[in-house]
Amino acid sequence: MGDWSGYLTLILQGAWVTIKLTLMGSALALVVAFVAGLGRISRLAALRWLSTAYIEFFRGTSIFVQLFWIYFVLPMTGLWAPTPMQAGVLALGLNVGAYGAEVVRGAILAVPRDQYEACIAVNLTRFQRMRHVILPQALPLMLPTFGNNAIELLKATSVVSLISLADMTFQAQVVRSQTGSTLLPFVTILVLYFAMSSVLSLAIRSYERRVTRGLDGVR
Amino acid sequence: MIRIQNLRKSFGTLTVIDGLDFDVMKGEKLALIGPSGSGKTTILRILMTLEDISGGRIEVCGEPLYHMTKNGAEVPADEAHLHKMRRHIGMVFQHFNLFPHKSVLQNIAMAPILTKGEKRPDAERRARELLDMVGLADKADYMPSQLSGGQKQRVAIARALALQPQIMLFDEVTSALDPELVEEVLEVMKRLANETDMTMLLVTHEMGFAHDFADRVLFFDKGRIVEQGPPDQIFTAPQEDRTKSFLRKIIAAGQRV
Amino acid sequence: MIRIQNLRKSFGTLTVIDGLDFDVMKGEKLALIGPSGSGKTTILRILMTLEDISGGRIEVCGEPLYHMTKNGAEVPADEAHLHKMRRHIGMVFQHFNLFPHKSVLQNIAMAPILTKGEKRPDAERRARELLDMVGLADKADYMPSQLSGGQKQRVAIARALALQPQIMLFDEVTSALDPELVEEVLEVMKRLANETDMTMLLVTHEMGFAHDFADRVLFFDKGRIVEQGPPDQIFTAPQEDRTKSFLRKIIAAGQRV
Amino acid sequence: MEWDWDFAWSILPQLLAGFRVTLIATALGAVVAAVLGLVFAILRRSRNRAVARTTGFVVEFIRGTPLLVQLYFIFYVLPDLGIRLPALTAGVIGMGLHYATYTAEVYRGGIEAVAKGQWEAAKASNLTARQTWIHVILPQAVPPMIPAMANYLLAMFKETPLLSAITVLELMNQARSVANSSYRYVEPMTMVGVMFLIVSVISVIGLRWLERHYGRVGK
Amino acid sequence: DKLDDLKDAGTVRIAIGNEPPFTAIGADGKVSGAAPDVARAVFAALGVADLEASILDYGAMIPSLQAGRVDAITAGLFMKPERCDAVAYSEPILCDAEALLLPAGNPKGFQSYEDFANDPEARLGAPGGGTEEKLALDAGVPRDRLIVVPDAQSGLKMVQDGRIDAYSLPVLSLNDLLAKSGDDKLEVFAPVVGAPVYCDGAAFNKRDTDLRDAFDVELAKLKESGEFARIIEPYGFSAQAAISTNRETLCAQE
Ligand SMILES: Nc1ncnc2c1ncn2[C@@H]1O[C@H](COP(=O)(O)OP(=O)(O)OP(=O)(O)O)[C@@H](O)[C@H]1O
Ligand SMILES: Nc1ncnc2c1ncn2[C@@H]1O[C@H](COP(=O)(O)OP(=O)(O)OP(=O)(O)O)[C@@H](O)[C@H]1O
Ligand SMILES: [Mg+2]
Ligand SMILES: [Mg+2]
Repeated sequence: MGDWSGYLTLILQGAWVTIKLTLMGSALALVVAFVAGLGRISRLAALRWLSTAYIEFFRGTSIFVQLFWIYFVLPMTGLWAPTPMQAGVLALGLNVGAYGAEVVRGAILAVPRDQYEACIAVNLTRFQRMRHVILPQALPLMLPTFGNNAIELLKATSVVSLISLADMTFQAQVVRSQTGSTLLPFVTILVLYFAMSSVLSLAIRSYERRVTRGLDGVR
Repeated sequence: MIRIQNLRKSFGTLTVIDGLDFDVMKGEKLALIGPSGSGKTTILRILMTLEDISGGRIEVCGEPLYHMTKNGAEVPADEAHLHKMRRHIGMVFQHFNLFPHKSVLQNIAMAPILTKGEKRPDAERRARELLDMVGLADKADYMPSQLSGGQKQRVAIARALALQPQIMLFDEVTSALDPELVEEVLEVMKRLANETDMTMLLVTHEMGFAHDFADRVLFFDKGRIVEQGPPDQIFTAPQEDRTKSFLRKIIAAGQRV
Repeated sequence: MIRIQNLRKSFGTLTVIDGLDFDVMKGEKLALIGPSGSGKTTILRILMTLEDISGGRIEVCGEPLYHMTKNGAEVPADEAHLHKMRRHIGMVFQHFNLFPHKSVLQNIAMAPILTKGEKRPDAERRARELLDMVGLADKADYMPSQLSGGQKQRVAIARALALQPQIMLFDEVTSALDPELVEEVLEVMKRLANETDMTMLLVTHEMGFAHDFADRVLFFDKGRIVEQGPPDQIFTAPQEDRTKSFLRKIIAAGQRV
Repeated sequence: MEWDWDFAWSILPQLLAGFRVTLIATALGAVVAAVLGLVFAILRRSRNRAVARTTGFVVEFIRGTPLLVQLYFIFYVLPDLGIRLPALTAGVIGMGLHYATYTAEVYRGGIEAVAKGQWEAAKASNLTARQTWIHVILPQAVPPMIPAMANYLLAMFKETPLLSAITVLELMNQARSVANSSYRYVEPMTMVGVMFLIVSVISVIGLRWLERHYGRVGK
Repeated sequence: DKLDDLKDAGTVRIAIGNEPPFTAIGADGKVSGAAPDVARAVFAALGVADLEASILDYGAMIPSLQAGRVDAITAGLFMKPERCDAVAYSEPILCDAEALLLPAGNPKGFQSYEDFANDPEARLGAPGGGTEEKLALDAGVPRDRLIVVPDAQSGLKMVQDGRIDAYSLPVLSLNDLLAKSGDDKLEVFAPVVGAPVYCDGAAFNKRDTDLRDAFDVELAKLKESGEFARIIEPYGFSAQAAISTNRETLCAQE
């Protein structure tokens, strides 16, 4: 117990891992959400089908199963042996990305048809329509849900402790086994998690306010 | 300039246009009038390739619009062909359909930059000239949401002009406007009609304006042309009963003729 | 029956009722008229205890409504006191507010069963009598969504009557109805006014009906009584300028007086 | 590593035993979440500011921190305070509590969707607060909530593997136990994934039906 | 070959279990414990200066080694026939008997794993995938009364809280755990009757027998010099126990 500051350092190291996981996982989720979300509404049946399969699979199975699969089963197929960090980012990103894909799709479909027609009338190509007109308008619609998704992802990072990635939850376990105290490490990380998710939701809310201010009066 | 032959269009079981034929000369100003639901908007949308056609053939600038030749045979047009043909045509919508996330200047300059590879400074210079022409030189950096309806519609006209199409389509461009804003838009369009030799097709319920604007008026009903001719003839001496009763109703409703 | 003394009510900084006094006798039929926003609805809502008051005092059936005596001192009423006082009062709303998940019969019988402990068969028998009275005997087992607006409002009247209150409040009970359905509701209310000795307060914009219905008309403006008196006097010989101009406007707008 | 059908077949009974526990935990957790969520929703509407605020904070806190850590807390820390719950009970309470913060939002949405006039009509009919809730508000608020509730039920089902961290022998724990003693991860993990997927696909179909049948409330 | 790769990298990746005194992590995050200390000395002699440790479930260690995610396991993973089939063990390093952590005075008189099988109320905790789980299952303890405990501290806590009647680990692990907890209401019963004494070795991937052999050579020198005893005996292990047996014997012992 005497070395509490040392143990706190350990938990803070874990907090840093949690933050990295959250940031990298969110980045991956964002990319995947757009790719799969756009795939869902593609003209190519194969792309649509692929995206749907991905989305249904990752939303349909538990993130723990996905994590264990990526960490333990994937290497045995001889393809690739991800480090715990890679496996964590991959599982979190793909899982949350599947939820995000539906958000992307919904937001794009929510842009009024008029806008597509105006694009055709000024002769933009499909890509230009998406890039310059539709996505910029769809983005503000996605943000609130993306914010919730990011918080869900932050919370889900704790499961990577089960594959021994030294995130905050894992370090709390270590501290617990070193000190014999259960209460202190767990209360500490609960507070830290809450602080992180509060910061996240505040950040998203203020960003959301900024983005929607630009579109004042549009809807 | 435009040749429409035996055009047919149905939505599901509802046939909206049924064997339509007409030609438009280069530089001609055409007004399309007729009761609600007669298919006027549908014709413009078809010319803008916003709809598919159910049958018939359209030629624009000497080339088929919805067809292309491939290995000697005529086949339905693909996106690349449509994209090429759209260069000739511009459209102004009833509800303006400005891009709400772009400034007035960007609304106008974007398409020339993206579709014709114009340099940004050139495109923006021309956009400012067009804004000047529609009387909005001072609004270049406003967002669409900060404009009145009439101003929005004038921006939309400038946006369509920026691509320098040979054919312009106007679909009830004043009917979503408050009455006191109508005049400023009509003003711009009259000037446009007089100063350019663009081919123009105008759908409107403003009979007075159709009269001043058009070289030829087509009266539609149920997806067919009932009567056509110079405005003076159509408005003062219509031949067909349906035209007469339509015009009488319009006048009774207090619209200008 | 009702005594209102120096009543005040504000929403935030907006004072809606400012020092209002009036009494209502047992069995009296009162019509409250006045321009929009003058506080008519607010008065009824206060009597129904749907709002708090900001100051003043109300007595209903000889007891204070928003106050009660506790250890000799008068203190703000608690929920139990309000609950007790509400027995005296019923209200019919502009938008009916029927319970959409209950049948017409249940809408009427529910409150007597729950609040007065009536036996279900007794309550339902009475509910049928009331339905008969409002001319809807055959609709007992319908759901509210299957009724027209006028029928809904008549059910709402029956529901309020089922509790046999001594005071009934009616807030623009016909203004959400299509014109052709207004008469059937007014019919029921006229009968009610003539056949019972309930005390009734009616807010309405139907001047003709107010005239026929009321013993006394109160003309409100800005939360105060500007003028009051028998209907004949108010409608045909108003004294105050504001009353005159209000009535003139109503007549110009084509309402019945 | 090859897929071994015989092995897969031999571990199926053990996995199904775990699957049973998973279903039981989900069902019980759902009941807790449904009841507690309603309590949260009602307390948050309380006229007593302190009660409403405190409930709001508790709900935000629970929602902002990972379920896994909450489970550790309930299972390992509470006994220090004299509350010793069996593993399954602890898991059900943990999951129920966590998801109650979500269902509370659904209740809130459903309750707020009931027209204001209904409260007033209830008052004009002189119903007590209790009678108003039971006879007027809830019967109208609940049916439109059903799809959103079912959605969270499915989400909770997918989080049951977390219970393995507090020694509940559910599906994931059975699979890990098989994997630990046989050194084979491919078969158990894949089978767990498939079981989850089957349940999810069936549920999604059911969910679509519910949505058509009851409409939608909340997010 | 593998050793050259490790020398180039300058570090060797090992799997550990965070179970003192076999393996431990200090407040500063530094890896210690008897098994990593021996490994550190041997690899230093082989010319690999650094250890990079990942903490794993016992059950996850062998798959991780097979997946190439770690180069060696030095965690007190006892040799047993099926494990010897799955990995390449070095010569023995740490030996220990099995023990039970239970309430002081052993009120229910548990002495062997069979005792748990025979008492229909008894609940035994053990780490998932560890030797104790296997022994208990073999002794007939049914699955639902054999609680898979995620880590030693949880095991201790669960005995304290009365959730399980006993928690089984090697003797030294339990001694260490009990000493740290300072709980005088618990005691360690050792050795478990009928359970063999087990020894661990450093475990390598089957492909890396060269590395294993090189390790064995340096390990033998270490044992010879007495350095080996100086490393492990402070942790409570007996050097003599490891020196007096060998891999073949241990791998054949059920
Ligand atoms: N997308 C569509 N799907 C189905 N029916 C349509 C569609 N678009 C138009 N129609 C129908 O086609 C007919 C012609 O419509 P159109 O909009 O061309 O008429 P219009 O002459 O422009 O009338 P208005 O003067 O009211 O604008 C109408 O009956 C309309 O309901
Ligand atoms: N809940 C509220 N919050 C704030 N202001 C309110 C509220 N209810 C009523 N008001 C305001 O109080 C004033 C009086 O409203 P009230 O509804 O009593 O008028 P009214 O005489 O019934 O008008 P109308 O004839 O339009 O129904 C209005 O200015 C209204 O905007
Ligand atoms: Mg039209
Ligand atoms: Mg009112």
